Amino acid sequence: MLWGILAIIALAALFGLLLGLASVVFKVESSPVVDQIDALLPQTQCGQCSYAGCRPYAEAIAAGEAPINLCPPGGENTVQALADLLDVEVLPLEEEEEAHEGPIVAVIIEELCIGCTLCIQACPVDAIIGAAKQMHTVIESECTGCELCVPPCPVDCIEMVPVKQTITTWHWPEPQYDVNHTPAGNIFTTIDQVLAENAHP
Amino acid sequence: MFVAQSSPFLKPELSVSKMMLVVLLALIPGIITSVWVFGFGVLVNIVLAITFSLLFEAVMLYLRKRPVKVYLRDNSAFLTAVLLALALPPLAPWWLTLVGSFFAIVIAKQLYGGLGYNPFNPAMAAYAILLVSFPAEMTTLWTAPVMLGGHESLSLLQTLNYQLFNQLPEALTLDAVSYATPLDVVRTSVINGLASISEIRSTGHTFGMFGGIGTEWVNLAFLAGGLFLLKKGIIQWYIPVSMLATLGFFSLLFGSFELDSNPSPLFHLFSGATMLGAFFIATDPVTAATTPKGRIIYGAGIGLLIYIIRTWGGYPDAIAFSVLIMNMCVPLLDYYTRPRVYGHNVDEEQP
Amino acid sequence: MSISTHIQRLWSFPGGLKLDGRKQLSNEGPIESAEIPHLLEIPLSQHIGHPAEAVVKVGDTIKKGQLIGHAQGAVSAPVHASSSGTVTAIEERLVPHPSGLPALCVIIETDGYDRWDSCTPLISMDDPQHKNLHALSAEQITDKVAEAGIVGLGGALYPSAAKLETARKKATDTLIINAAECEPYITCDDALMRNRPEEIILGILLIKKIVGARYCLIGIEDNKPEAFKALSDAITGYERAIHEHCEQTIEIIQVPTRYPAGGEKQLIQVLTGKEVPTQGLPMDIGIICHNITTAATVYQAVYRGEPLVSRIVTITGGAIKKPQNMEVAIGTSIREILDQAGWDKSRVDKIIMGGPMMGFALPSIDVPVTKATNCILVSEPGELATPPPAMPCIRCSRCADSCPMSLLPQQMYWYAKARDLEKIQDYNIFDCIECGCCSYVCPSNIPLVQYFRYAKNEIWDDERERNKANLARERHEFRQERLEKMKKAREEAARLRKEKLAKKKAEEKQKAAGGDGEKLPASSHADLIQEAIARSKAKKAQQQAQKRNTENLTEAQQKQVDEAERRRKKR
Amino acid sequence: MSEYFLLLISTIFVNNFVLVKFLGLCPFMGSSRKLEVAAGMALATTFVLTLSSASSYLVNQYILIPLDIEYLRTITFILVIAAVVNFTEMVVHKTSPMLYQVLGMFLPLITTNCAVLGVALLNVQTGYNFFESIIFGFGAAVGFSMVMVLFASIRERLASADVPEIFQGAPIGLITAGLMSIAFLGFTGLDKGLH
Repeated sequence: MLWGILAIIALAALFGLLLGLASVVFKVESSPVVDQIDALLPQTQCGQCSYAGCRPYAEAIAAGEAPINLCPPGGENTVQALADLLDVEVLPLEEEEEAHEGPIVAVIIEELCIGCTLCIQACPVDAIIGAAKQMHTVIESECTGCELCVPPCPVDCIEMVPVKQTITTWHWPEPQYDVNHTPAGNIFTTIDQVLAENAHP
Repeated sequence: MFVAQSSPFLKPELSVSKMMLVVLLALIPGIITSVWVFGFGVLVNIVLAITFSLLFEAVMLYLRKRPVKVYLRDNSAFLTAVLLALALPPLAPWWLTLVGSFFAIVIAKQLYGGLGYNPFNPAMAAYAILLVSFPAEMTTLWTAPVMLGGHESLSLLQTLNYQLFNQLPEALTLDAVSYATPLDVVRTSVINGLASISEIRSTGHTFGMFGGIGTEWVNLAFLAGGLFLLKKGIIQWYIPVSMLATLGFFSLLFGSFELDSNPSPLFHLFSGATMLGAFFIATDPVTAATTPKGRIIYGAGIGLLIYIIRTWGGYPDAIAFSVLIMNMCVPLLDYYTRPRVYGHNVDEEQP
Repeated sequence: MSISTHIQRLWSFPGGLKLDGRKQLSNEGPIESAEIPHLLEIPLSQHIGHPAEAVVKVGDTIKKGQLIGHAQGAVSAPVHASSSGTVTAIEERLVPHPSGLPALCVIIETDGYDRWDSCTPLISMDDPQHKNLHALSAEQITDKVAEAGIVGLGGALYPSAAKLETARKKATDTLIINAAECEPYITCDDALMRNRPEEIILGILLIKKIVGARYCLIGIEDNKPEAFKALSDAITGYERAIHEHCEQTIEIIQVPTRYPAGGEKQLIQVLTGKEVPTQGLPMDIGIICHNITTAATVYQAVYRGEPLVSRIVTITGGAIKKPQNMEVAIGTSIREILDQAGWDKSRVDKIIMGGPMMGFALPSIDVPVTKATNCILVSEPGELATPPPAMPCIRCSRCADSCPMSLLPQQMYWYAKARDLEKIQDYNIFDCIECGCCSYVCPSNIPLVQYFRYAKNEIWDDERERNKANLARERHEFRQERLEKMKKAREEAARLRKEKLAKKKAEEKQKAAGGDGEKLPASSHADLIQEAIARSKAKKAQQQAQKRNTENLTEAQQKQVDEAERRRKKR
Repeated sequence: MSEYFLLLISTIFVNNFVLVKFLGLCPFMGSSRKLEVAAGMALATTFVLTLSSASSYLVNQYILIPLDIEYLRTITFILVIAAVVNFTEMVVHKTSPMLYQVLGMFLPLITTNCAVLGVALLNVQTGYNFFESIIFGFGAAVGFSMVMVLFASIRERLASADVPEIFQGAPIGLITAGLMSIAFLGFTGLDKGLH
């Protein structure tokens, strides 16, 4: 009986020694995973995930404190990408307020703006140009639609406008016409305008 | 809103149900010879299997809230039922066909999402489950081929009576009617070293002209049906040719130096359900590989596995297991056998 | 291996379809000319690359062929007025595009005179031996092509000048003229070859001169014998001119009729057996490919000085009374040319621009003809297919067998449906030329081409979003640094001020201590405050005093001051 | 030599560890959602299995038997396996951090993975010598990895199949594993036949 206990203790000590040695040989620096998660986030720095921007949210996910579905601007794609990266279940996105389809951009109504620079300080990506008592305007290409500039404005002159679709940004919708969900009405190319006209000119 | 149909706007008259119909057409010669050789049991099985399968399919589609009529008309459940029935022993009791159809349609196909999504061939999955769960019924209820003589062949009514109510006409016992298939005889005798090929041949009960007695004609009929399918372009040559070639090659290879314990290649090709497997089961497009190279490897794999299991394995006819095992490898095969796309690594072959 | 004078053999491309050409409907008869329309809507973006920028204003009177939009940036093309009249508006109008969205157009009300603007041809017509072609330099011709707003009329719409320019710089040894026209119904190239072959030959000579190619091959499908004969006769007709300017004569080769033989990559593979490297251009393998109509337009620009203002359009289909080819001014509404050709309105099923395989359904017929319009197909019921709802894919691989690029449409469809954008790029979706063969042969009627277009757009959108996100991150990080720097600067300043203050107080205390030695050294906190208050009160009083220096004012100044005082009180 | 080959064949195909003996199911079901992850897991398990099979034999032969404390076999085996797993965890963390992040939860799980402990105990039970136990461990690992990769490729394809709502995810995975094990039953009797 005594021998048994001694043997096990000796064995444990031996393995402990071996593992200590191995851990020195295989030292590992900071984990690059945070950068990979950060690369997937849309960088709107909007804080809707209750973290102070995308980087802190990425660190929270890497540390396992935050779930992967707190990012409304990223939407379904980001949740899917994060689920693929971390090989976890795809959690549905919490849709509290109505999700505006399509990207949105902030626009300053020139008549109302009093040049108070509050929105300039609020914008996380410096997308608003202007100076004290001068006219302010939003750089449309830089604005990420994070809506952080709307609350601080004292005269409420900032509106969120969906980006207009032009011929170059339009693209083919995903085909929906298969046997499981046939949409109402005729999907094919009978041009209703022409045929209606011709049927009873 | 103007919902656009994308090009192209030309379409030939073609649909999945037509394709399956042509496959059913190609099965008819094989069915007729089976009924002629093995008795009416085969026909009873087919009718039972079709009714059960269509019933299960309709119920599952209704439960999954999918348009029942559209999917029923695509004849895929119909084809699965016929293939399963042809694999079952002629005197199989009705509940065997019921369980088989249930597994084929509900478990192996509808649970995965219906037509096009099932990774395993439904008919073979059902056959394998039946073979494993009811070994007795699946191996002893085979009827003797009609040309053998000396065995009573049951009339339609008598077969129906047996299959539905398990009653035999008074004079007959089950042994008088049932019969060990050629493959089974060869396997049991060779594995346990009871008798060599020449001794079995002398009994005249097992070896016909070029394959197992009786089954050679059934295989020939299925071969004819298969060639018809090839000509109509419903299936490509890759899978049947590579499967039969591999099976023939290995039986030739091993047959050449141990002539007495390994049957000839022709015997392998024309006995059991080889031709049915090669042209109708392995070429099921949903569960087979899709790239030409992938299909050749898929067919060769099935041929090799058939030979291995038939010679050394525990089951006489290994079509079902080989197809299922190769079905498992299909996703990998499809990914790693992609053909060279126009313009990719082009420098060497540029004329 | 360079091609000798005559092609030893023809190669072939995998897959492809045997289609019923249905060209006999509209390939007989001359090229009609359409009447001058009442209204012209000329879109400013009829090419790949940056849209043209309008140079005319509302109210200007303009002549036919006058520049109304000049090119912007490297890859762009100018736009010209296709008839004389007055510019009534420059606004967004419906244009032929599957989206049904409007685009910026110049609206011209024609005056009916159709007066040409001053055209400056580079060579005069009456020069039988075409000697003076030598005098012309490649740059002159390319500039003329650019100035005339010529774009690839085969459907690619790439500005031809830019393409010719890059081809000239690279070692291009073969010029292929694409006259295959493999799409069913379309016969506009066929009509051009039959009626104006000499324009084509001279146009080809010009392009050959620009590009400096040694060989020139015209690829034509063998289902157009009359056009083949017309072109061969024209080549023999211009034998001497051809020998004058190039060592190898122009060869015209009949390729087997199989859709999509007219695809640029497929025609190159059939004629030369070479394959264009993926994501690369034919120029990478020393070949340049041009459509036959583009060659004729180059002729018109150089020999007649006319910019690209009109186009031959095939108007065909079951519902058209007399299918024909019509030379139409760009900007004419499609409704007008359909009325001219005569169409049976009660039997209209689909109205498609382009061929049935790669064309698109028009959102409405009040859209203008553009440089891309090669065919208007008005089908009667039953002529074109309205496929039933798509069934699930049974992976039968008929689509893979029919794909001319040997892709795997069934795998790409699977990943497009699952939105797995990495895997679909593994299957090389960007090599798909959207020819429609896979959708054609699919027994489950799955709209594969639409899935692939959708997948390509999703991938491009993803990339655009990725770049936008990276840019936003950089701006955010830069802002953080800036705020950091400002905070540090503020702290620095505060520290400096505090130091200065402390030093000053030390001196004062030291001075005060020096004055009356016995004062308590550590003056308590309260005394310090008292001193400060006293000091500020003194300062305020002193300011108060000399606030109003109004002692020695003149009489008038005094009145003014009282006046201001009264006003100040009143407010 | 053919006898070793036979042992290998029988461990990989005939009595496959996952599909016939039903050992090592939790990593099999847990980390087979994506192919790369499954391949990583298979590699790690192969490494651990072979190493622990060999070391458990040595410990048993030269420590337990001489001191005749065989009754402590299970505890010591678990100790050995834990050591080997920790060692593997460090190696994986160093070589591919991405795999480490993704496998994270499953690497320590291998310690209690019944396949690993199963191999060690079966080695002793069937009385394999040192070389045979390595072959047995390696065969078990290859069998496990092969089936794991095949299963992951099928599950990746099923991810976008039109599976009914309540069957999506694990249920359809279990059904597929069931069908795979029935397919593997085709190999039964192969080793007896080969003799």
